Amino acid sequence: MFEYVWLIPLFPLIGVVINGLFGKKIKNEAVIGGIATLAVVGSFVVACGILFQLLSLPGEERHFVKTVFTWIQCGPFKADMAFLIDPLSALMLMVVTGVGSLIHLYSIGYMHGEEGFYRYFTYLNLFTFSMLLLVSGANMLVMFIGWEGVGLCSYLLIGYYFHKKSAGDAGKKAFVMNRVGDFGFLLGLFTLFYYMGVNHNVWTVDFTELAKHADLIPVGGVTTVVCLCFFLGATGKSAQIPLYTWLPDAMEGPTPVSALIHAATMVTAGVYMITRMNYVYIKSPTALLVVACVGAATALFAATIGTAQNDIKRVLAYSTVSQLGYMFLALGCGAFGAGVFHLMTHAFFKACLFLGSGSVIHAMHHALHAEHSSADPQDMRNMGGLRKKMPITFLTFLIATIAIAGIPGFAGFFSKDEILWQAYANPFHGPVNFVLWAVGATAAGLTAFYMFRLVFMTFFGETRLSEKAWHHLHESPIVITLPLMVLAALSALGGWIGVPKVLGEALGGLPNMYEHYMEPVLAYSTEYMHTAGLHGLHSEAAEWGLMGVSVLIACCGIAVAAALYVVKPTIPAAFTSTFPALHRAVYNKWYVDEIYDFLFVNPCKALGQFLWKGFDVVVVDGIVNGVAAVFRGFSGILRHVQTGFVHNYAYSMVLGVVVIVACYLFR
Amino acid sequence: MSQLPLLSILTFLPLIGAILLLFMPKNSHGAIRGLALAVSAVTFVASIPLITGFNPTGGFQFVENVPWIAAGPFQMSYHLGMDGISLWLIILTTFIMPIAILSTWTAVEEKVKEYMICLLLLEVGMIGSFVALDLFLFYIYWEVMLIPMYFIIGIWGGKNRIYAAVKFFIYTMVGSLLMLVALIALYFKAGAGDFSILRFYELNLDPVTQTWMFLAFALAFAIKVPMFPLHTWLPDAHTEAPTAGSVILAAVLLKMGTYGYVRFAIPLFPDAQAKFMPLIATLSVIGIVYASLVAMVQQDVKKLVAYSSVAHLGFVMMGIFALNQQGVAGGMLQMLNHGVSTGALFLIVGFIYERRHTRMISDFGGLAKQMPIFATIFMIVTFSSIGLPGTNGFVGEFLVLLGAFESSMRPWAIIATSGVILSAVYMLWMFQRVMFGELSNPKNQNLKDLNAREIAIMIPLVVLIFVMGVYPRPFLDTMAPSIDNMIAQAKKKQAVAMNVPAGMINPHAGIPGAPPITMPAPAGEAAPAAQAAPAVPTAANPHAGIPGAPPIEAPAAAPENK
Amino acid sequence: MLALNNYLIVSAILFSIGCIGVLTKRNAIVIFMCVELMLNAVNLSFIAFSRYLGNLDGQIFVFFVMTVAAAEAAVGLALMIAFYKNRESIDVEDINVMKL
Amino acid sequence: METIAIPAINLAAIMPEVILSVVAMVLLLVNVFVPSENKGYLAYLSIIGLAITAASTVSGWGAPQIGFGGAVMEDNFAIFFKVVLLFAAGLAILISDRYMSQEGCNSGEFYPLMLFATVGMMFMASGTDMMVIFLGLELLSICLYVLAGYNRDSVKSNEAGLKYFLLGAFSTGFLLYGMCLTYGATGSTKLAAIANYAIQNQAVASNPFFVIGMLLIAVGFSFKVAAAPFHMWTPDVYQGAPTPVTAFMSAGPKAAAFAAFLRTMIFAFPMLKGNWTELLWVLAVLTMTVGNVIALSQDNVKRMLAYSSIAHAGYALVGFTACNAEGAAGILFYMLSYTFMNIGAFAVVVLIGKKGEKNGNVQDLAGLGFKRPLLAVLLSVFLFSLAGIPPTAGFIGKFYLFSAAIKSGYIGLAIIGVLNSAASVYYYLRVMVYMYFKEPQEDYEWAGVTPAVALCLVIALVSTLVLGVVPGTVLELAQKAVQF
Repeated sequence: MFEYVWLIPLFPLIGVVINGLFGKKIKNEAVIGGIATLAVVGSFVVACGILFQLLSLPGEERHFVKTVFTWIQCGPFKADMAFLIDPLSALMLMVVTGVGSLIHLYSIGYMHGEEGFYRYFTYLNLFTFSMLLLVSGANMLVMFIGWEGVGLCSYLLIGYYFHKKSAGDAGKKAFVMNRVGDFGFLLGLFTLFYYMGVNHNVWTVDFTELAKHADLIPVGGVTTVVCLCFFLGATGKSAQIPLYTWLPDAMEGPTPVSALIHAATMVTAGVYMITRMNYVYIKSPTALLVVACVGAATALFAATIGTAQNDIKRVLAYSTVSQLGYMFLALGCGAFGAGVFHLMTHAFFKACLFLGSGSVIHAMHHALHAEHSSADPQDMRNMGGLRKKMPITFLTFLIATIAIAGIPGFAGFFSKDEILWQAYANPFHGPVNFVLWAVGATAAGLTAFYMFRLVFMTFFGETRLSEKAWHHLHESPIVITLPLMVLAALSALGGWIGVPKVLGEALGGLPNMYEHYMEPVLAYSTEYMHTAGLHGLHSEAAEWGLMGVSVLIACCGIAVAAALYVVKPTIPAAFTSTFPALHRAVYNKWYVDEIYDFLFVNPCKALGQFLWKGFDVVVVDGIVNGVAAVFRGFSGILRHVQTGFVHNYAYSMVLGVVVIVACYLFR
Repeated sequence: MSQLPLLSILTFLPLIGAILLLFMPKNSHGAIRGLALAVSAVTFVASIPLITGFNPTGGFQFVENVPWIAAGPFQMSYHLGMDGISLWLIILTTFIMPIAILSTWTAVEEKVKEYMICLLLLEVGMIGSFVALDLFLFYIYWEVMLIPMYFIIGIWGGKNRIYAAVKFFIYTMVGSLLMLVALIALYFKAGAGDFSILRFYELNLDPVTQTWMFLAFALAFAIKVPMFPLHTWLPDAHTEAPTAGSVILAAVLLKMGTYGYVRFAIPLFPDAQAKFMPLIATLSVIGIVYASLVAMVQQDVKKLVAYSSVAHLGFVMMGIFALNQQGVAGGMLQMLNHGVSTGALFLIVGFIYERRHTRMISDFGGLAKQMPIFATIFMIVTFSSIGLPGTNGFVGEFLVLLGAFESSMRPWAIIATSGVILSAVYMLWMFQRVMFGELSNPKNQNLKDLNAREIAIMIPLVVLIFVMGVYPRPFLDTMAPSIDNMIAQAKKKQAVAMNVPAGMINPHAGIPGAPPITMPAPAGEAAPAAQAAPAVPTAANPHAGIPGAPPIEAPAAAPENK
Repeated sequence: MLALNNYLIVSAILFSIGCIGVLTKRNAIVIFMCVELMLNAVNLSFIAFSRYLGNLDGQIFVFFVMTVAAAEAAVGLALMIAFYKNRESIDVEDINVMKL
Repeated sequence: METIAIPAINLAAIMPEVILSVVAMVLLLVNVFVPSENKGYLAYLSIIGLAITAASTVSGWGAPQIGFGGAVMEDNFAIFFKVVLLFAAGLAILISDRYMSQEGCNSGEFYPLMLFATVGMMFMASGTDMMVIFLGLELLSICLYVLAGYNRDSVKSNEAGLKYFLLGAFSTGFLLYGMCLTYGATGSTKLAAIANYAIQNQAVASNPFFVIGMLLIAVGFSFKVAAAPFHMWTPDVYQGAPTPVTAFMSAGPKAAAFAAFLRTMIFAFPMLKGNWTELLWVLAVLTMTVGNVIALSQDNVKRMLAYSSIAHAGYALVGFTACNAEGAAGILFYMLSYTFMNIGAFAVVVLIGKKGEKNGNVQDLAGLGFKRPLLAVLLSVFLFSLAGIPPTAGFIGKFYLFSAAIKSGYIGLAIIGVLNSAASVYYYLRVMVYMYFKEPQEDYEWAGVTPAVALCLVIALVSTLVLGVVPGTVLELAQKAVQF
């Protein structure tokens, strides 16, 4: 099966080619959507095959590189078009193709009747293709194709409704922000490549090669630089501070796209990349600290914004940013496995949430459309009580919400708890650990709060819709609800593959299958930590205690949400009017966009204007034209010497003679 | 080696075409266009054997060497040849010509005959410049190119065409005349013989001479490239030129400058290259950032693309001056990429200009709705220009930056890398304003999508964009030996220059001027060894290391190790 | 017997007078006369040198110069007449249609 | 009683001059019998005469003839120059008939005058005695005074003749004074004898007579070649003289003056080489710069070409300054190519001119490129050649001249030269801007072309291009010509 790994990205690419070139002619939505979905499903099937084969091998053999052809070779630099199979990429392939297939399926229903249906599916397939390339690439360059490819596709899909200026802007913003990250990625790549090459004659960008020579990677120093550069790349792709602002704006795209971006593809790239390079990161405590702090800060920061948003998708968007913060917190604590675990569970419940919100929006859109209302179908203030009309959506949504809130038994609990524990117990950051844990726990509480706020505002209470609209509100069709159900099931159960040791033992020896599965990927890091004497805290009591605390915090969040939005819905308004400035700041996302505009965008434009009108035209071109003008002016003056009078001519001759003779006589 | 004088045939086929055109009736436009297209197409086909018959050894091939002028001290030869460096540039030229001719099939309605003659003559000059191995011959072709381009801009150009044409001509002329002086001086330094570049490669010039000659050559080439701050003729020329003119200007003419550096300025004056590297690197980086910023605020699409050219060529220059495999190969590849992508961009601008007779960004908006095919192609080209992996732009840019990073240009390379952000900003912003948004301007309501001819023009370019992006090996592999030769040669001379004083101080150290001590490839050697001998490059093994670049130190390693 | 220098000095003075005349006089004929004066000053030098050197070349040269001067005079006067016919003046200040 | 030895007369040394003089005199006679509307025949007769002369000249290649006790020397140098001069005269005569009949001054004396002027020039080229050179120069000058003022009805022509006459005579004074002083210092008028004397008596190098004599001779020739600051007559005379005469003057007399200048400096004053190269350096820079800079603001094509011709004298002086074989050969080649390209340009000016020298401004050329494409192409080629753009004769010429300067180490001079060359492009291009980039202001009347002018244009064009593409043979000849 391994030999056919190249089929995984190939299927969606075929989908792209077919739909891209002939989609317009095909016209039939079922065919277009079918081709696109089948392509991803095909990849999923291959991915499953690969996973099973992988599982059938012993741990140390779970590594395979398939080289298709040499892509770039120049001097010592060589990049193959090659695919890497190991537990990490297999897992990612599963997530991407699995969740991706569901989203494709869902899209057939959701995008029904949209203009440019074929275009949408082309992009969607392209997106999947890029992401698959990203997670299966055997070297940084192939990864970078996917890395930039997802950026491109986000641009295309966010800007899908291109006639809307805001959509175009958001797409551009996403791409540019990503490019800032890519800048970091490239610099990191160059530094690592050059350092390893010139000092150790290891000229490679290949992950396998690099891992083989991981011992040569120094501790700290240049490694920190490399890590931070790559991390800049990760912040761009995974929407971390300071490059997170594109993600909420990305809600301009169709909802399934948001699901795809937020759940299955794109934003997870940064987490994947750092995990892939765990043997580099483990060598730089400084970089780990930065990653952890940025992650924690993002988790908290985005969560605060999430509490004040009214747009259903925006809440989810900030929730994504926040959850990604968790993942980075885990990575920064050296718990790469935990980060990826949360990535996976997050993919399940976040996809479910987004698709669920899509289902809501879809229904709301139709309802509002029926009464010709121009009200925003995404604004939760227009919803309420939807559980009665949309039971499946509600139920699945609720399960996913419980999962994200971290209620024990559901997927989110296992992953989040692991992260919080690692934040507390990791051997890297010393006293900072407690701060990291505290921030994480607070964010967890906030998460529970705003997610349940969302659920309560949307599905509970009385509807705020008009009679007529309410009448037109319907549950979504099966193509939409089926993926919801699948994802809800995964959200509920997916966490059980990674039961923490303490819990597992308490429950009668449940194994932590996930940890075992990931071992080969993290082998070097584990080994390194062991030899370097980096041991985390081991205390079952503490682990139980923290687990309890985090569950408690989550429950508090839910309780507060219930109190504020179900029991006494007047309190939020009162709160808002009591602290208007705070609310406005939170509502306006702490004015980060404005600050960026002020700091970067506007100065750049002004500088561009100045350089063009002020410098290029006036100075540079001025000098060029000035030289010409001086010559012409000089010419205009000099021609007046030619007076036309014989006397003057004779004078000039005599003068010439006198000067010449004088020069020779008197020197 | 008796074979067809392929390079001569290539060079003069267009000339024959131009002469044939002279005898065509003035008003049979269709026939004139057809003939011109046929001639350029035949030229392209005739250039294919260059690829198939190419032997990637690094030496010159398809060589023709016939004594031409022999008078007094001078011997000029009709000396043609081609290696991996020029191969693809020749192909690019012959490839882009039919496209350029097709592109103005309908746009140029007046003086068609003269127009086509100019285009074909231009091709003569361009191919000639790339194949000439005799510096004198090169100079002649170099200058000859100016004339048709001058007329193309001046006769078929836009409003401000006269200014642009004259500026183009005189600006280029100033530089090339100074180069002529240096060229003659070089010839006299070389002693009796011909003007063959191969002979000049063997010279060992003293650093002062090199400095001056390099400056003269570099100025001529820098104007052509164009490098900041000598770039202002380019936006004017591009904006005013008709589409085909812009396409050729961008795709081929600008490459003359960078090609000049690779073929002449650097291998001839390697010490000066080392000396001026910081200056060139600085100018390139300024060019990249500056042109990007200026491009960002342009209101005219064509001007924007023109400024983007300046930025792209800045990358090329960085790569070339990095003087290592990745850099130079990246630079060369980037030259081709720029030819394809920017050529395509100019074609695209031409398409909308033909339809709307305006190029102001503000006049457009929402075209994607009206012209979906156009939008798709435009987008692909835009992303190629931005350098998205998978398209051609990426490979070149990446290698350039990698190469620059490995050379002593590292600090500059870091700033240059920021160019990837800026290029995304200005290209996407332009694309968004032109293609996205509401189709608000009523004049745009009835725009027609691309017709078959226009699609036919774009398809080869789009295909190339992907082919070069996904499988650049054929290009890189054919170039590599020649580039290795060039670098080895330059580095050898640099090393000699460095060794001579040492030899004079300690006569026992070795014979002064002897080739540098060759070092076996330090495969798997420990770091200190590699650092201690900072890569004396050898002709035998240019892969050995990236010379001249101090390795990155890891100062913080010790404290953190504890 | 006067020394060679005396002749030469006279010649130089004559030449200078002619030269200054050309620069200052306005009438074309007078200017031409001044030129003639210059030529004759040279002739004087030639003769003096010739005599001093005991070499006939200088004297032969003088014959030629005189001939040439005569021819020049003929042509010059003709040109002046032609000019006069058009402009009714031979003042050099009036010879200024073409300038700059 | 002293005996006077009659110097050895070697008629072979002056055979071409003899032939041409005879032809000229015959023409004068024939002229009487040719009705005034058919004076054009005289032109063809002149051409035949020139052709015979040329044949006679060329036949002497490689076999130097010395005549009149070393007063004339028919060596390769002279032969090369004579060919240039004969071409200049021939091409100018070819365009004369058309012009003269248009301007209504087609009296037959024109052609003999041209031929006599040519004889004078040929003597300048082969003269090795200051006396011969002086006589040749004066023969040329007197003929030119008349030719410049040939159009009696035109004020401009009168003025050109008179100005040229006054200033020419004035400059003759300096030249003559210079010759006189040189004679006084060395005791001879023969160039070789002067040099010999100087070599044997090194002290003469510090003799002010000798140095000033050399300088004044240089001044006299500088006037003839129109080197700044002795150039000021040029624009006015070139503009006013009948166009064919201008064409002739810009090519022939300049070449002849360079021939004599070169010969005098190299043969007679090798001792003072340092002095005169220094002087020429300054003159070259001044001449190029003044010519080019003022030309930038000229509207009248003839006047523009006059300034351009000053600049070209400057380029030739660059080669002269270099004072090596390449420089001298460069001048020879340059004069030849300049003859073709410049007379070619003037031929086009003649064709587009209207009676009374109308239509002579660049503005009048607007739209010519598409009204009269062939004519415009021709003019463009000549102007590109003048601008020194390959593949034309002008480029090779400049290349050679500047190479010579560089070889002798005058790199600064070469750089000034090329920068001037670049500036000059502006005004040449300006003509093309009008021809091609501007719309015609009015319908262009076209008087047609005569076979003679066509022949002139063809010769000029072919030569300009051939000398540009395959200059080897001619360059070789030029190199041989300067091996004294």
